[in-house]
Amino acid sequence: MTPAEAPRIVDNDPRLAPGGLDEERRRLEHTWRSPSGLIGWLSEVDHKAIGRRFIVTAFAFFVLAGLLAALMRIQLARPDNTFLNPDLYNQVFTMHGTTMMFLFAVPVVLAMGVYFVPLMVGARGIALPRLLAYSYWMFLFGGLFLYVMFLANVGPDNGWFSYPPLAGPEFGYGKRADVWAQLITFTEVSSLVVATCLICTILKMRTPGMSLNRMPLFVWAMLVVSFMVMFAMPAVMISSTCLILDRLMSTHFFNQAEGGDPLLWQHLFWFFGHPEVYIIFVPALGMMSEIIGTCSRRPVFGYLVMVLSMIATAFIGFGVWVHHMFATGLPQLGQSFFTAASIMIVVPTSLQIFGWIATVWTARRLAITVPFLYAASFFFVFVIGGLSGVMLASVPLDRQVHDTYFVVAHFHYVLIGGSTFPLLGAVVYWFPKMTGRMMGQWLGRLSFWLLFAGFNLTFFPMHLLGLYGMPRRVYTYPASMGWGSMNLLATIGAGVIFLSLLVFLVNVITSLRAGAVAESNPWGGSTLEWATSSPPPPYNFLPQPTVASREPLWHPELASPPVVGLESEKRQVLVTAVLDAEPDHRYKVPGPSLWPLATAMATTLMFIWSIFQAMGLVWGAIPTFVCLVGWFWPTRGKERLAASPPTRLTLRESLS
Amino acid sequence: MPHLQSIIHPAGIQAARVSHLWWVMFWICAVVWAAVAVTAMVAIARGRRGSSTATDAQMARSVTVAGGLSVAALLGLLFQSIVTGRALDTLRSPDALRIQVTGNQWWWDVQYEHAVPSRRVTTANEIHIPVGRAIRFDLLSTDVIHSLWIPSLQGKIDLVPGRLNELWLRADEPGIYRGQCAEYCGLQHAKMALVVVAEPPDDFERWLTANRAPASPPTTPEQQRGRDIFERGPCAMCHTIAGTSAGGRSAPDLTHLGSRSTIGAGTLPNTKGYLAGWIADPQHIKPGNRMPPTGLNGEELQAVLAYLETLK
Amino acid sequence: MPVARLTVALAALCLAGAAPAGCEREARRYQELPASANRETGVRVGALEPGMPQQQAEVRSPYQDNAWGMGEGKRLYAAYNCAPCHGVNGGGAIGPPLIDDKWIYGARADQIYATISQGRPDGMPSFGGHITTQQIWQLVAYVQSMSGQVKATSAPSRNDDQMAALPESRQSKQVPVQTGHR
Amino acid sequence: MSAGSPARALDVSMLPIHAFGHRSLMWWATMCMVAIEATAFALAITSYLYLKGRVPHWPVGAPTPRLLWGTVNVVILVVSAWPNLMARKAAERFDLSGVRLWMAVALVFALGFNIVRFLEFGQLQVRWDTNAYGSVTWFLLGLHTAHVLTDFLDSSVLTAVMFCGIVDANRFVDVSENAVYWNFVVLSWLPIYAVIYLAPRFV
Repeated sequence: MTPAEAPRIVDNDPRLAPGGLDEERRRLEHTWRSPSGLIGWLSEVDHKAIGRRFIVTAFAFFVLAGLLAALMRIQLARPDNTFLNPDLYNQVFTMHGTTMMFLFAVPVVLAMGVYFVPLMVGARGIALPRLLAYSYWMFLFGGLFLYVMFLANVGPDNGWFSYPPLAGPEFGYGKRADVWAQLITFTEVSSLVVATCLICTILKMRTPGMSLNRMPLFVWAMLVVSFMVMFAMPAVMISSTCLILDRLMSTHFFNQAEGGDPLLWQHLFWFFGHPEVYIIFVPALGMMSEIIGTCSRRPVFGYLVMVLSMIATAFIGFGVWVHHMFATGLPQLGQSFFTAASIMIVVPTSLQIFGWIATVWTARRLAITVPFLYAASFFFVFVIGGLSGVMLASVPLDRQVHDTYFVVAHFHYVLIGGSTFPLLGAVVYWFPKMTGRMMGQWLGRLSFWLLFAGFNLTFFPMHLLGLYGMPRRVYTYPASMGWGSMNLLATIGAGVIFLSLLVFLVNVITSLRAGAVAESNPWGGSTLEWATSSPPPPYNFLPQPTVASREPLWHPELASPPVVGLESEKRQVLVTAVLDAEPDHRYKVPGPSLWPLATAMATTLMFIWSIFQAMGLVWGAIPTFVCLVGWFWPTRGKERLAASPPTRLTLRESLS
Repeated sequence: MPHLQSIIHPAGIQAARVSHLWWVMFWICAVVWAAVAVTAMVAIARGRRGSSTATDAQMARSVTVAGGLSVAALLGLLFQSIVTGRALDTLRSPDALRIQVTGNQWWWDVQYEHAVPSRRVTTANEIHIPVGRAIRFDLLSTDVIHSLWIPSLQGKIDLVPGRLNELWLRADEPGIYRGQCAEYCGLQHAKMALVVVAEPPDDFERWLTANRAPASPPTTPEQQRGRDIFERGPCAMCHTIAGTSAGGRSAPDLTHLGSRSTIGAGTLPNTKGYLAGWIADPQHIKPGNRMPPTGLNGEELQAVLAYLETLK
Repeated sequence: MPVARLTVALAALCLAGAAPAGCEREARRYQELPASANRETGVRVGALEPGMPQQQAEVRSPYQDNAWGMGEGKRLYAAYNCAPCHGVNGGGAIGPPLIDDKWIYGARADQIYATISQGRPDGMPSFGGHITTQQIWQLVAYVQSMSGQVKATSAPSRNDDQMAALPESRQSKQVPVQTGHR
Repeated sequence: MSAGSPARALDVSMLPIHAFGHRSLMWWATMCMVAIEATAFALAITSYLYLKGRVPHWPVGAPTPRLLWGTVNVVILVVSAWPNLMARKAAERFDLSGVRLWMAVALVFALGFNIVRFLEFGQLQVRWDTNAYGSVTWFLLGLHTAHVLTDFLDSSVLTAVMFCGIVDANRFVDVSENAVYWNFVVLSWLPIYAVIYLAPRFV
């Protein structure tokens, strides 16, 4: 940019005088407000509203999957139980896994990013807001599609991993496997889009002063995760497409008799499936850092180590997929490499844990708040899962416990202990920012301790069940095996979990109604989301802050001048440079529109149609294309250029 | 809990090695967990008082030490694992007994290899092995992926269509061990079990010769009638009984059914009562399995039972 | 909250559409014998008067549009050695093909049932006493799917073995003609 | 924070309201798209080689695909990089008529490519449902076709917009990003061409 265009520091800028700010606020309110009414609700593009919807919807699916789990626990509570028939049980456990992975865990962590990343980087909004809206609708329609099909007895019944040949054309009768494969397409589109929005926001819209090494750790986590999504999801995109083609168009990717290979599926699926676990896990690491830092009232110990270990986890996470296939009889040589990788991936995580403990150790009067309880439980619960993970990395031991309840215990300790606990902590932590009210302390502690107890009661016995030989995915077991008592214990624990989540829900509702009103920074946090009101205005900040340190709110002495000069008549955001966040140019992000919804509907039509008739893909593509054109077509009212080619100068004038 | 299928109550060399590995890993991990938990508690207690005077430099040092320790522990585990893996491979030997196990939805077809095809022994859902001799299982599948798992003797290996996998094990204590399919294989994955009988070598040889013989002909008229029903009725469409005209291949071989301890792939004990219930309405006991309700009347059923009982 | 109302409405709408189709196609009816199976269709067709059934109501196989039933039928087709005579994919061998439009003894469900259960001259054995009514009906539905007589969305797809012909789900619908001879 | 001295401000009102290349949001969004698609292509190619590695000789049960049309398409694509480059240059000059001209030319190339592509499928000499070789070959070619087809469609929409003259600076940015994406489509074709047509012959 030419010197004439460079940003400049202005003293006594009238735009920051009280009067100027009120004037600005009025205009921003008008420019950024969401249209009212149902139409307005459907055309919403504000990242906070979409993020909230994502979170609420994801938790709704969480509840559904939880209820399915309850059904399974009832069925397994005693031997030879006939509460669920095998056909239904198989659908139920498949739905449970699929929902938890694709409709809860991944969407909800990405959604936390969607809501908070723009706030934490001090941006007016998110990049590509309409695309974000589209991704929400795709997620919602995908989820509805799955559950409608389930209620219509077309629920997937091949497990969340859908191994051919069982899920293939010959043995996967009916449309159940197609439904599963197409749900994957829905969620994949959705999360790839969110990843793109987050990457663009994080790299190009950080407020001036927030160089990469000043980014909050949660933002780092979301950046890492977005990249993981980008490189992991295509694998399942490819494999689920091949599966559908095998089933509908009689291709032979997984048909060994015609040169295909069932194991090709397993390689592709786990090349996605294992990173998937870290996609769920890494954001939780970011949340842990935010909560622990704030509660310890000091910066998290070892910022650089934290960042590097998240990146390392992401990288190694792509090199361990074969440890899901140790029992398939692959050559030994390869296996030991994957054992080593799977064991070494523990190192970065353990460094982070030690870093957090160090942070707590040297805290300035640690505040044992509810969010901290959730974060602290990570040390006790997740670590168990991590260690049993190390055991599973060993080929000989894995070949004994693979596909037993030992593994079920392991990954619930990892995913619930490593992701859901921090997530719930983050929900309590950011609840005041999202709603303007604090969550109830007493109920909060109650639900935490109930969850903690219930969780261990449910899943710890499963280690033993595994060691005593109980396989996964069995709808019942004979009394002679003696697994009854442990299973009963687990079922009771599940009841306690159910109770705790009920308390959590009650707490949310009562707090929304009558919770203590939260000021802008109730926990004394250090990052920018606490610099704006609770809940934030549609335009996030007035004026947009800039930063001169990693913990701007803890260093008032390092004041840095706020941003002025963004046009408040347009939804204008400040685009900055990737590394040092130097102001680069101003960019108008699009406002509310119905096109994302329309396009999502058209895409949904195409996806669903295509699993019943191959031509559905072609016919369904037409409305999709039409919607995209409508979406892309520029709105009138902009200055039309004369047919004669304008010179650069005149154009520039006509534009600014 | 009973040890029918327990990983930590091994009855063979392979399982014993793995069980040993388990205990090593368990204790190391237990210590690590306790260390982390205690440190975390102390940290929380100190953090609450905000009393810690430790500088970040000191903290950095302890974090580095902790990191170093965990790397050391991990390397130890890796080493243990590789050593065990090596040891497991040493069982392979040319004079092993070869048994071919074929997975079907939802039962196991078992064949004892022999150079002379007619001297092969075919049975189902029950494997007899001699104690103290290396066994090599050749694993195949006719439909989907299954996994053969006999926890007391050895870890699992999948039965993958179009591939030939091997499983090597050795039983060191005579006894009856239970195995089960460990890879989700559809509707009745839960009821796809098998029984492994480890017996002294000469007992085993006796069993093998007994099972080479075709079915003994019926003696009483009722048994006679039972065989006729079996051959002419629905049974023979799927089941084989060597020495009769029943040659169906899509269900377990029943030539020596009487000598087996379970029916329905380890679902029920093989007693006359259960067998009657099974033949009358298999779909009630194991919903969705491939044996249809036969619709025999009481008298026919009794005859068939009487005949099946003779198949020792 | 428009959200909830909208979602519920949407779900209800989809469900109304999906449920009937889905349930019919996907039901696994292994436990009970379908009621209609019990009516023994007394079709007697001798060699002299081929394809002349008594006048009676049209009978559909209870597995007509049931994916599971037809899948089982396809499995039984192999298990009960139909392939050696009629061809692996019904292309025909020493027995008549089943994927074409020609039907010697009639293409109606009850006629196919009779053919399977009673057998036909020139080599078609009688399966009547040997396999259950339920399985015969499953075979009937499968045989109909071979010439595209059933909904493509519930017909079986290709097998995991050598690709001999188009799978049933991609067979074009043949208009049956009753020839009475090969 | 503004806490320190309330009246001090960072005035950005002079900043331009658009930027080209890696400075623009759109460029990064496009790059994310490229990364995703590239990963998909890479995995599809890996699957091809995986299946190839499992059989003694390749292609299985079919003659090797004929070279002609595929090679023609290599030429078309590589040459088509030129009009796209020109369109991009014109866009960065805000030269509307130049953009119109070169995008139209680029469109002709894209159209030609798509037509030849359909001849290509005929020349594979194998059906997708013949065996795994046929399946994976059709899959690779289909995957790439999906990209050229969609890119052809959205380029034509963009061209239409430019001709309707509903244009502001960001439309010019779109034009330049569109050219960037086309380059990706060109580049991705070369390895896929190599795998489909050369691997069965020489590897």
